[in-house]
Amino acid sequence: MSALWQADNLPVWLVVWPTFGAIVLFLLPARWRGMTGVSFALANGVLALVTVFFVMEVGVLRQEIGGWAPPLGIALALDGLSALFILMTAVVGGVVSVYAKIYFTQVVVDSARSSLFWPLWLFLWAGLHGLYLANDLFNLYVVIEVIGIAAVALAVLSGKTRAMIAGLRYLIAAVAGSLAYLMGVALLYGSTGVLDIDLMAERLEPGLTTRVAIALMLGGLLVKTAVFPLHFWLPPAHSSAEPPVSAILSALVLKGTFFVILRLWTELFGVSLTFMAGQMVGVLGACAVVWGSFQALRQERLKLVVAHSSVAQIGYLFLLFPLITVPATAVAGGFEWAPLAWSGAVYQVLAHGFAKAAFFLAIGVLVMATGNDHKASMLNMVGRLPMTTFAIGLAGVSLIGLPPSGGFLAKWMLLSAIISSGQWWWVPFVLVGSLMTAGYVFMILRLAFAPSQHEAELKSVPRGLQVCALLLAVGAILIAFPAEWVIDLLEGTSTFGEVVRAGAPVNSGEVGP
Amino acid sequence: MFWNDWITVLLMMASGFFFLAGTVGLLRFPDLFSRLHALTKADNLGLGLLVLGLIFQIDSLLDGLKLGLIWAFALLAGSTGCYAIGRFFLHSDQKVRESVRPKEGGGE
Amino acid sequence: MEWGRAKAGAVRGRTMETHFIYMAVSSALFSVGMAGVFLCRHFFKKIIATKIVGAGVFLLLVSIAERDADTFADPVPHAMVITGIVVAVSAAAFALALARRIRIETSRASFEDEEAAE
Amino acid sequence: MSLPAGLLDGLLALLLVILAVRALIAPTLYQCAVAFISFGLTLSLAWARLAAPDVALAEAAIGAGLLGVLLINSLRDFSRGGDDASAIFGKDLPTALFSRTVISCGTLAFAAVLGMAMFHMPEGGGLTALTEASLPHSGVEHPVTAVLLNYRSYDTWLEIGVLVVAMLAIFCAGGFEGFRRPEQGPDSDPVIESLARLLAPLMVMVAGYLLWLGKAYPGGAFQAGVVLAAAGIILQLAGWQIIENLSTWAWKWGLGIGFFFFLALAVSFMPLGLGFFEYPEAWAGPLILVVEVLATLSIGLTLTCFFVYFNGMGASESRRRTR
Repeated sequence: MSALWQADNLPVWLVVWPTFGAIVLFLLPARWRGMTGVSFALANGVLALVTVFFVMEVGVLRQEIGGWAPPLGIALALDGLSALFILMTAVVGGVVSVYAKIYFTQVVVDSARSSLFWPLWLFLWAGLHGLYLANDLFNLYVVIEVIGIAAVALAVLSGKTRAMIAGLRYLIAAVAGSLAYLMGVALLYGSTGVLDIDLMAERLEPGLTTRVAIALMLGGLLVKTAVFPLHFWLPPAHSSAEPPVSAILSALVLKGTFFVILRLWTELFGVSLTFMAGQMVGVLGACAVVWGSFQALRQERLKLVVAHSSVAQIGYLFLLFPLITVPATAVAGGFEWAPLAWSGAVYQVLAHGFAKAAFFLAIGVLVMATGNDHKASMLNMVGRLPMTTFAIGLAGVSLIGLPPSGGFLAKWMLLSAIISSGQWWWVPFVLVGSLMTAGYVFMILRLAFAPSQHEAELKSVPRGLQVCALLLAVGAILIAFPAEWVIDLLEGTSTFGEVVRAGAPVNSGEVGP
Repeated sequence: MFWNDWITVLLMMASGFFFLAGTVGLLRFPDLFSRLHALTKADNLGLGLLVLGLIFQIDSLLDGLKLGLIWAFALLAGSTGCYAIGRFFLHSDQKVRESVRPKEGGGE
Repeated sequence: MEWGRAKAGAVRGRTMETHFIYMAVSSALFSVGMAGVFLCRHFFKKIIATKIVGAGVFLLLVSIAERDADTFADPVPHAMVITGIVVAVSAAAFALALARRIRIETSRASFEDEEAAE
Repeated sequence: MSLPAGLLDGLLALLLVILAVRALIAPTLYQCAVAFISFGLTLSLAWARLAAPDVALAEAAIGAGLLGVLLINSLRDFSRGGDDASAIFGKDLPTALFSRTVISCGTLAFAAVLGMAMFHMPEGGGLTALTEASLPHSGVEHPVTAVLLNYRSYDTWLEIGVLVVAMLAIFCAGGFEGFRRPEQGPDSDPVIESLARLLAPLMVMVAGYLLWLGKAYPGGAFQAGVVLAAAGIILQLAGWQIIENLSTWAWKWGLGIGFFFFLALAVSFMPLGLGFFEYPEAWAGPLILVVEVLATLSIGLTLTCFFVYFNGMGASESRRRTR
């Protein structure tokens, strides 16, 4: 039994509040939306803080919806990992909301179009909360679709033809990806007769069907996370959207599907994974790191540099999977690198989220001031837009992984985990990736410090926008400090620090003829 | 098999014939209007006979009424659709009219 | 050998049943649709292809429901499919709106057109 | 499985695959659209064969019907300047035959692996028994309705949300929120208008019937909503312009009410100690009916709005062009 405000209902409020906000914003006339939207976003932040403290105190929380226990009903699960993602969404989302409020009221004239941002953004936010809490495979499909449609709608908000084309490409890839995921879910449902992740993990047995299902689900989710070579839709979509939208897409939406992969990989797929499966996903990640950075180096437009850099930074996340997937024959115990690998990947999510959002917001300021986002427009920026240049610099430091920054901590933890796991072959990819990242970041910064003879007059940019970008960039550095606290929170995750024993039959007694 | 089953079978076969004829007409007739004619014929007569055949298989009057309604609605929708297509064709330009003409060799 | 094990467990004592036919169709539709999503050039066809992929998935779910029927077919997959159809149609309608807008503004009808024009 | 039934299933199966391929490789867009609509209708026959009348209704109405209307409606813009659908494989591929063979073999191989996976699927058992056992406590008698509006109402609620998101998304694609009053009156046609006058009230009645039926038989909010949308679209085609004449306030609430009320109901029993989306058992039946009525209205209105907005998108552009 649970009364309205009781703490058990926290997961419910996490879904209800942003959804309520979305529908209210939809009903409100355009001119009221900005202020109301920001208030809802800030309230979301408070809710996220409560969530984090709650999870720190109590631990994992499960709640059954509608009074029906799984497998018939749907359950929500809130653990340390979800709490951390909810917190990141709240902080990045809150700052982006403030930025969007200023950006859309002062800069964009077409209010009929831009006011659509608010209800869609809150729907997206609600979808993300639903995703972090979902413990049911079909429920995951529905929230993934909510997120997908809302994300594409936001991406085409600018109304530019380029954005429309990129958006359509994004949408078709997203729909195909989620349908592949659903096909896998259908196969698993047929094999186990349940949709709840925990129950399915108990019943799932290795076999051809399970393997194909996992391949389909992973494939679908990898498309949506834009992992090399399925990243084709990302650079055009992220680079052609409005700055606050680009920030949301790269900082939050990509991480949503990564969250799903991480959760399913450790909680569900274990039965049928092999060591090679982990290695293959790792290879995709490693290729993404190199290819994304290489492409970023070649771009002439800043937004494209940053978008391609997302492909690379997402690649790092996928180095986690080979590290936590060990052969079943490996000696029991002594996987001391697993917590490190986990924390490294999660830190990479946080660091990239903050740094990339800051980057996109700063470039938004730059575009506003100079009218374009060509590299050349960075010339002598340090004297003219010092705050924004500083933000780009800080975000760049975190992306490269220089100390002291969130990105440094992430890469350092990943590297240590790689070395102590003995899978030394990932080391060069991490290092080369960092070097190449340093390449494009310093190229931008060098231009910013370079003097220029004939510079065009800068348009004035609201100070609030610059502050928002700087806040996130500072955040990308500061998150390095409460590392112990973050890892404490993560320990409230049921699978934190565990490795998947690949190829080990779970119910060894029952499987077999 | 009872007598009503035989009647159903007969009516169904007749209905099948009209549907077949209508479809052949749709595919083989030279111009739009005669094709439309063939198509609506199948709707009217074929479906009518089908419904009539099924009426011999049901128990309650209500079901029979529903079957009759299905036929009536199909007639209504079919003839209106036919009318709309014909009207569109009459009002459309030369290019559209030519595109409806069957190709040489009778493929497609 | 996992393959052998699954075969022995799952197929033993089963005859050809209705749902097997539709499962085969489901895999065919899913594959044809996926090929279409990637290979078709025209927006219009890409959108139709996503719908065909969806049809493949839904057909599998409903076949499973029929397989697991007791007094009635398993209603959970049915509910999933109804939800899925609405979601898929919403996405397709949005995609179509985007494609149409692109067509109106630029007279492009495929992503390749874009590359050719730039 | 008897022989005639097997024959029917085999024929349907073959037809489905042929129509699917046809919808992707037909030389003109019009043929693609027609093949796709036929595919949707054939698919609903398959649902009926698989004992899924609810799905058949939904598919025929939304999958083939509504989407078919939208496809045909967009043809106006896509077929301007030639209806060439450009071949499935690019024209510039040097060895078309070779690539065709490779692609066909690849597709076949993929389908074979997937088919094997399905064939080897262990029997999970499904949730039929559990649903049946809980049915007396669900407030309705039809199992699919029980799943949609009670056991898994959270998903259904989110799905109604997807419709609202999709409407917003389509607004984004079109570039403005709301519906424009057309500058010139519609071209009315006596035959179509009288058909609409005759059918629309009947369809509203059918929608109500389906809604009521959903409690115990196949039917329910989605099917009813789609029938309602069909009525709306027919009226729109007859030149009634209902949506354009609604005030902003009215269509917004209309679109949002199903979702909003569902949410309100989901939380309203929480102060009494019940959970999210949990209703008192005695009230479950009537409450579900109210949710369904409002959801039907919202779904019907949203889908009609899809069509109206689509129609306006094309028309307003072509008007701009001719000017």
